[in-house]
Amino acid sequence: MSTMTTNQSNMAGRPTPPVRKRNSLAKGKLPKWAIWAIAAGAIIIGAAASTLTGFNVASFAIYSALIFLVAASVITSAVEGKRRGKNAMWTYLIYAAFIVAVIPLVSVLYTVLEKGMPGMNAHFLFNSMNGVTGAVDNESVANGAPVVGGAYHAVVGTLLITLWATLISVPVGMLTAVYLVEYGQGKALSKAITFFVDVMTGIPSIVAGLFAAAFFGMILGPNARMGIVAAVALSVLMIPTVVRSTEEMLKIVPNELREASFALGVRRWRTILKVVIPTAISGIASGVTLAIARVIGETAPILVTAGIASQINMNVFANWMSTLPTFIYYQILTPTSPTNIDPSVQRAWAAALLLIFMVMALNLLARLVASIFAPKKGR
Amino acid sequence: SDSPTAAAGSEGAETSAASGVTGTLTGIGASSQNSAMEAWSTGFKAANPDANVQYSPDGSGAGREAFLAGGAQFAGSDAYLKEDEAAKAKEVCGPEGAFNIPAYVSPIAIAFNLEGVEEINMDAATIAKVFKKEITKWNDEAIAKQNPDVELPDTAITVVHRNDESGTTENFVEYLKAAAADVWTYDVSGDWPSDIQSENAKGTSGVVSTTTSTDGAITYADFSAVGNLSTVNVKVGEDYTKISAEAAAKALETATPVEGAAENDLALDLERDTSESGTYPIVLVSYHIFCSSYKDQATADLVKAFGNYVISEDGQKTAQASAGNAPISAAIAEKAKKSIDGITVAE
Amino acid sequence: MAKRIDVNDLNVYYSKFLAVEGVSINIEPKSVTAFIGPSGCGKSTFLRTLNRMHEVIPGGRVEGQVLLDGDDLYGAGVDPVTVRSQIGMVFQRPNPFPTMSIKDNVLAGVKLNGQKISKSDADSLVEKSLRGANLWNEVKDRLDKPGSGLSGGQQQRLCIARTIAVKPDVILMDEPCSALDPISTLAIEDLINELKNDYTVVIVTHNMQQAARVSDRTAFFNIAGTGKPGKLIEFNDTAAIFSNPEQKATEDYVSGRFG
Amino acid sequence: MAKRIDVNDLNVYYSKFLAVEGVSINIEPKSVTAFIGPSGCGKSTFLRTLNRMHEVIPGGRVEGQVLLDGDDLYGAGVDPVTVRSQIGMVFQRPNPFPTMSIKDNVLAGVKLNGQKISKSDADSLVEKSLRGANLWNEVKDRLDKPGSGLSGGQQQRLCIARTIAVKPDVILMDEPCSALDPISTLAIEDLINELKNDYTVVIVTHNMQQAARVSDRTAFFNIAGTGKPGKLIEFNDTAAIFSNPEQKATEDYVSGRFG
Amino acid sequence: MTANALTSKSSTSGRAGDKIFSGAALGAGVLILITLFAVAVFLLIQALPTFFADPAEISGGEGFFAYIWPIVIGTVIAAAIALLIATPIGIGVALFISHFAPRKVAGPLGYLIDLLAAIPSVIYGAWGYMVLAPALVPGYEWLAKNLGFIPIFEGPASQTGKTMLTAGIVLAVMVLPIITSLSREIFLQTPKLHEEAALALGATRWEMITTAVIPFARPGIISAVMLGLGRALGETMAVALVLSTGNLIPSLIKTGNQTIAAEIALNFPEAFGLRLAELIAAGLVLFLITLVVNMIARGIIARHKEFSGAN
Ligand SMILES: Nc1ncnc2c1ncn2[C@@H]1O[C@H](COP(=O)(O)OP(=O)(O)OP(=O)(O)O)[C@@H](O)[C@H]1O
Ligand SMILES: Nc1ncnc2c1ncn2[C@@H]1O[C@H](COP(=O)(O)OP(=O)(O)OP(=O)(O)O)[C@@H](O)[C@H]1O
Ligand SMILES: [Mg+2]
Ligand SMILES: [Mg+2]
Ligand SMILES: O=P([O-])([O-])[O-]
Repeated sequence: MSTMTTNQSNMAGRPTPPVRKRNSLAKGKLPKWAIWAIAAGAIIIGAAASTLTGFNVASFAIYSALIFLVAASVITSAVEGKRRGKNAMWTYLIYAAFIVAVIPLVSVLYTVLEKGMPGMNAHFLFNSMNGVTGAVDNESVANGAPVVGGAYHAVVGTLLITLWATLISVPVGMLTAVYLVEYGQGKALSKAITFFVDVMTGIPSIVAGLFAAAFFGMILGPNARMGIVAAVALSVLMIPTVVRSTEEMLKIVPNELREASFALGVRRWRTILKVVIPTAISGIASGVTLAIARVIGETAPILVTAGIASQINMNVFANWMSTLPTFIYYQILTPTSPTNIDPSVQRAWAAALLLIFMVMALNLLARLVASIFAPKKGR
Repeated sequence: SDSPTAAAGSEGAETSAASGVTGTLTGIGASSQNSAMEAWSTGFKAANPDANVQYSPDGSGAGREAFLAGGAQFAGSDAYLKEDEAAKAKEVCGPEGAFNIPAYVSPIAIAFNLEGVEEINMDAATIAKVFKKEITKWNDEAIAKQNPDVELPDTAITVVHRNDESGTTENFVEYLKAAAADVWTYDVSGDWPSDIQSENAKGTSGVVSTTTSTDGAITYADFSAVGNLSTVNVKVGEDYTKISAEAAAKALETATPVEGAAENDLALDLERDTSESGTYPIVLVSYHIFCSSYKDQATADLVKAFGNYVISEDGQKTAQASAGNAPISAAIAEKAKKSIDGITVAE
Repeated sequence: MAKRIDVNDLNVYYSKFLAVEGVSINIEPKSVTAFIGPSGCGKSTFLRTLNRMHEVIPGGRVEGQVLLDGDDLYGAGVDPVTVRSQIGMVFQRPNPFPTMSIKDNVLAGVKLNGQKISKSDADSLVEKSLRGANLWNEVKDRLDKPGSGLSGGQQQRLCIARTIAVKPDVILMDEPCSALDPISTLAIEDLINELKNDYTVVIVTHNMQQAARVSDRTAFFNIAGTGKPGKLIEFNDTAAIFSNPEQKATEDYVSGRFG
Repeated sequence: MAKRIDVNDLNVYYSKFLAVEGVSINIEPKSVTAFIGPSGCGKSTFLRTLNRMHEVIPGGRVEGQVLLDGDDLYGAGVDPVTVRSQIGMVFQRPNPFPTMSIKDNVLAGVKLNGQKISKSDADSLVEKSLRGANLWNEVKDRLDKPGSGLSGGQQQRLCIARTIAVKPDVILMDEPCSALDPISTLAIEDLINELKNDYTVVIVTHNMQQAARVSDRTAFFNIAGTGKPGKLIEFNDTAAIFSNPEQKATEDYVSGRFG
Repeated sequence: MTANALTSKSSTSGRAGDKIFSGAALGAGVLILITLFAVAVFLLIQALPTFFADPAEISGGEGFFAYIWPIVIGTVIAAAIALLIATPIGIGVALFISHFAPRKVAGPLGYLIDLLAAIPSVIYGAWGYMVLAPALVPGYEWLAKNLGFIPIFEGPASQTGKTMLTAGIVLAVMVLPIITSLSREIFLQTPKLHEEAALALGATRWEMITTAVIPFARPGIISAVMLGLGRALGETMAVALVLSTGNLIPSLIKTGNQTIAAEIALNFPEAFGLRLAELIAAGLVLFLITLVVNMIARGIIARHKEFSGAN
């Protein structure tokens, strides 16, 4: 029974003991069907309990989920031991957390889709609100004609203002994060920046808007409402998110990589730009996307900085501008025709849907960027 | 495209407002004027293709604040300039200061949602008690007495008020204070009295939609915006007045100029406790505030042209068609035109 | 309580890539088995299948049987957690938990079991395990400091201490000494010698001397070329492998003539 | 173009902690110098001061002189980047750049510095460096795959290839073979033998045989106890260190009797 | 040796690159400090009249403190509800995506959750009062009936559902994606080495998460929660639309309570003079709240610094 190669099979070796019928490793393990049985039981009891208190879907779901959670954890605990019971409990809790998070998402998306789809058409997408008055709406309601006027001007405004805000915040935010992680370690200044960046996240958006308006008012006179002022206001809101998320991502880039690069005689700034940032880019990209998403839906700071317009304005350095959120806001709060609010409501929800589509596209773009530069994980 | 209405082929430049002015006029102010302002701006632009009027409905206070800081050439406001504001106006407008022109009158409806009930009569004291939550059921004795013909259900009354500071609230409580002083003991302000804890919502559209979705709810809101809600007939003198544009316009005629106002200033104090029947006393007068003099000729011309367009018959009709407000009377329009024509250029 | 491991015709895949093919091997209890072979031949891969750690790698899966005292590790209803708590593992790269103190690192596995452990028991377990890993004297004054502050060799010894603290039946070691100095290595080798009185030990090593010194039986793996699967070439008593290998490849490899 | 290194009375600190004390040593050009010693005695620390890599660690600083062909590495106005591009380094743990392909990893030193290089030059440099690191045959078909997909040993060889690609004057290696199989190790050792024709090579190793095989001169470091600084105990021709050491500690260590 | 060859050789251009880059990084950091300082000064100057005004002139007539403290409490309550809901769910979702969901669906799922961050607050507000609030009314009635003895569930429940609890839930939905996406990225970065170490010790998946993942990610999670908190504290429009405001009351299911941000948003348009100063002073207070909360969070992170996962 000495030598044995795979090719000779294991005949020469010690005869392998037959697999035991009762696998002791599998001892005290719930069979696969058990969990489905518990789920079925929970649903039945949940339905019964809910019926007792006057059946409704919410209480049925809540009762069933609770019963399932408790029963599954307790039974797993009893059969497989406490640790696995705990593991099961947390696993179900985490699944539950996900489901709970999806409910409002679906509800919001459904609401927006349901109310926004009717207004989504080429006319809405490619026309501004220039010249659309209450009378026009009244007329179209009276005639049962399609709603006139669209969000094109607001789309343009949203894109331009967000673009400028991103152009300001991303370099500033990323450079700051680079300073914090790569240069400022342990310095008082970096501690101060870290701290105040956190504080900055708490600036109410309206305050950011007022600040930007006051700041530009000082420079350009009191009538200074235009796209770029709004972009600055949004930057104040965006920067902390960019800094924080970039900082966190840079921090978890292993030092080994920096050292490897230094040891090749690569300068620090090149190391940062070509090794550190690319390694963290996926996280940074989603942080930036998050930051954009955070401000693209802002209303209050835009109102006081960019004003409101119903015609198309492509210039962020002159004249007022609308964005989708301000458009939505005013369509809802001051309908074009107070007596016939339906056209305005339809435009508002269609604009909301459009905004969501835009952010979705942005998100996809960020993911694309991330996947192009991200660490190649495939071993 | 920047002319979505082109296909609809509405409106031409056939209006009389053409005066060949150019430039951009900026106004900031009351959100309630937004709809009318869109109509005015569109109408004015149609007549003056080289002119542009932009209006930001930030709110009356914000509008006056911006106007006083020189951030807007005119303000739209649910209230005329207060004394200290008028004084401050001299800084931007020169020694003559600024003046108020009524541009927009809108009746404030007391609107409710009660199944099967279309119309209800109430006197001022009853209204005050309802909104003070002293009367809590729709079939309360006090209401029933005034509505012998209406079958009132035993539904709880849910008062819905504005949670943002608002000109509508201010005018409504001003009416309650004037017409039912012994019931309504709160100070008049744009904020709802904080002692009355009740349902509330933001903006006219907010209170209307909350009321629409709650059976037994009652609120106060711009008449143009109440939609399907029923309205309360308010007791004036011996009769109950049903809300209407005409009844509201009448309220303006009984109003008196504000004490100590300059000659060109048309700020009005409304007589809320009038007993003249056929008058609907709960109205909101929204003003345009202009400077008495502007720095350059072009601006002055633009302001004059626009100001005159707004008060012109054409302008008032356009606004009414779009925003559903009540027009100002011819007499007031006449006075207003005089004031506006008096705008000068600072030397 | 040592246990034997029997592997029957095992294939290991990373998704579609067959990394190790057709391995059958019997690992005796209370003995030390060494795996040797050139880099990339699948020693680590195969070792990980012995406690189902390959499942952690996306796409990692096996065909075949691995029996622990006759119980199939891959049988229906077998929880990998049970497997791993009986078959411990020390990795190629030291990986102490950076967020834990040295002491907590040693106790990490023990604490998982949720049993309350008295402070004095804990202290003595920590000391015993650290002594076992020949680290006690270096860290006894800073047990509450983070484990990541140690040098590479110290960190690896900490990981060994952590593994022996949970007292598994089988201990798998993937080049445990590759970051250690000779003294620590010697200490670990002594430790392995002690461990085999109670446990089954499997060790991957590049160091032929080490294989010769510590192991009772040695398995030689080889790979025909890049992209080809690794295979078990020869498995025999260590003495036989080193002095009298049956296969030419084995002889070339152990004599350093390989390539 | 090899250069000599002269170290005069060097102390190395981590903040306040004196990790290495009073080292004076002359490293000859075109030769291989090995550092040996127990774990934690400061070999890595000292090695890093030879190309100022210790400065990367917060608190890391030196007192004393390190002369590269008479030029003080720590002289006023000396840019550490210049130092490091002349004195390359291979680390204990393989650390290929995860975002780069195998090819780009090899070219990292060139490309990251923004130097333009023609495609054909690049290709030949990649091949030459990978052959030098004995990795060419294994990866030539997947040069565009990520470097992190290789096995541990392959990764380390990739790092060596990356370092020799920048053609430094001096190459520092911190246990470069500790994750390598004997064949790769042998290849690296051969490579070191070749490299010393042109370069100065310094290598830290735990493997005494390796030190004996590859180095011309050997330095033995030791540490009196935890918290004490590491010191250079003996520095001599390799043959002398292994056959006829002057110090008792050295003799104990190289004969494995150390404890 | 007089001329050190190493100094002459250094390429000055490369060095300049380093200087420029580090200078730019430093500059960016300082710019942020300056901006924040300017914002603070702006707030302070604008708010100043409030602190010198006759107390009777302040809204409520009893001075600024009496005016501000109920809405400070309201703000804290709203943010606390939001975080109490969003933190565990957010972390749960992040874990689900990083460690539980099959790889193929994890990406799209994360993407879906990120979408929540994109929806403008006006829409959340509208959704909140149109869809969520009415849907919660039966729940509130149940709470009032069965748990009404607890002050926070004291009845009678609001008929419209536009309550503090609803506002808190809307805020929770709004901060959820912030917490989730940041935590998820960090969870995904947990070194495989450490996860494997835990698993090899016989840890269950949950135990692996508690020994290797959570401790590693802890500072990141705290940052994520702080970011979420920032949004919850500063959110104006959604609260303004969803909440039926009122005086400070303990019950979360009745009409009442107010937050600073919503107070500003609701009253700003009509505010002028002293009222405007008052609202800006309220903004300043909000700023201070954020400052204090962040100081506490920093303190927690700093205490564990030695054991941080980095490096
Ligand atoms: N996660 C993975 N995904 C895909 N292939 C892998 C993975 N890990 C290893 N491989 C491949 O499987 C083969 C065996 O690798 P393994 O790490 O088991 O070798 P090894 O013998 O342990 O080498 P070393 O001595 O260098 O550690 C190699 O070709 C390697 O490239
Ligand atoms: N970053 C650091 N901060 C503080 N002390 C450190 C640091 N790195 C190492 N040390 C300490 O300095 C001493 C020398 O460590 P070093 O890593 O140089 O040893 P070594 O000889 O390379 O050991 P090994 O053979 O294990 O790699 C040790 O006591 C170690 O704890
Ligand atoms: Mg291996
Ligand atoms: Mg070392
Ligand atoms: O017009 P309002 O002031 O009531 O919004």
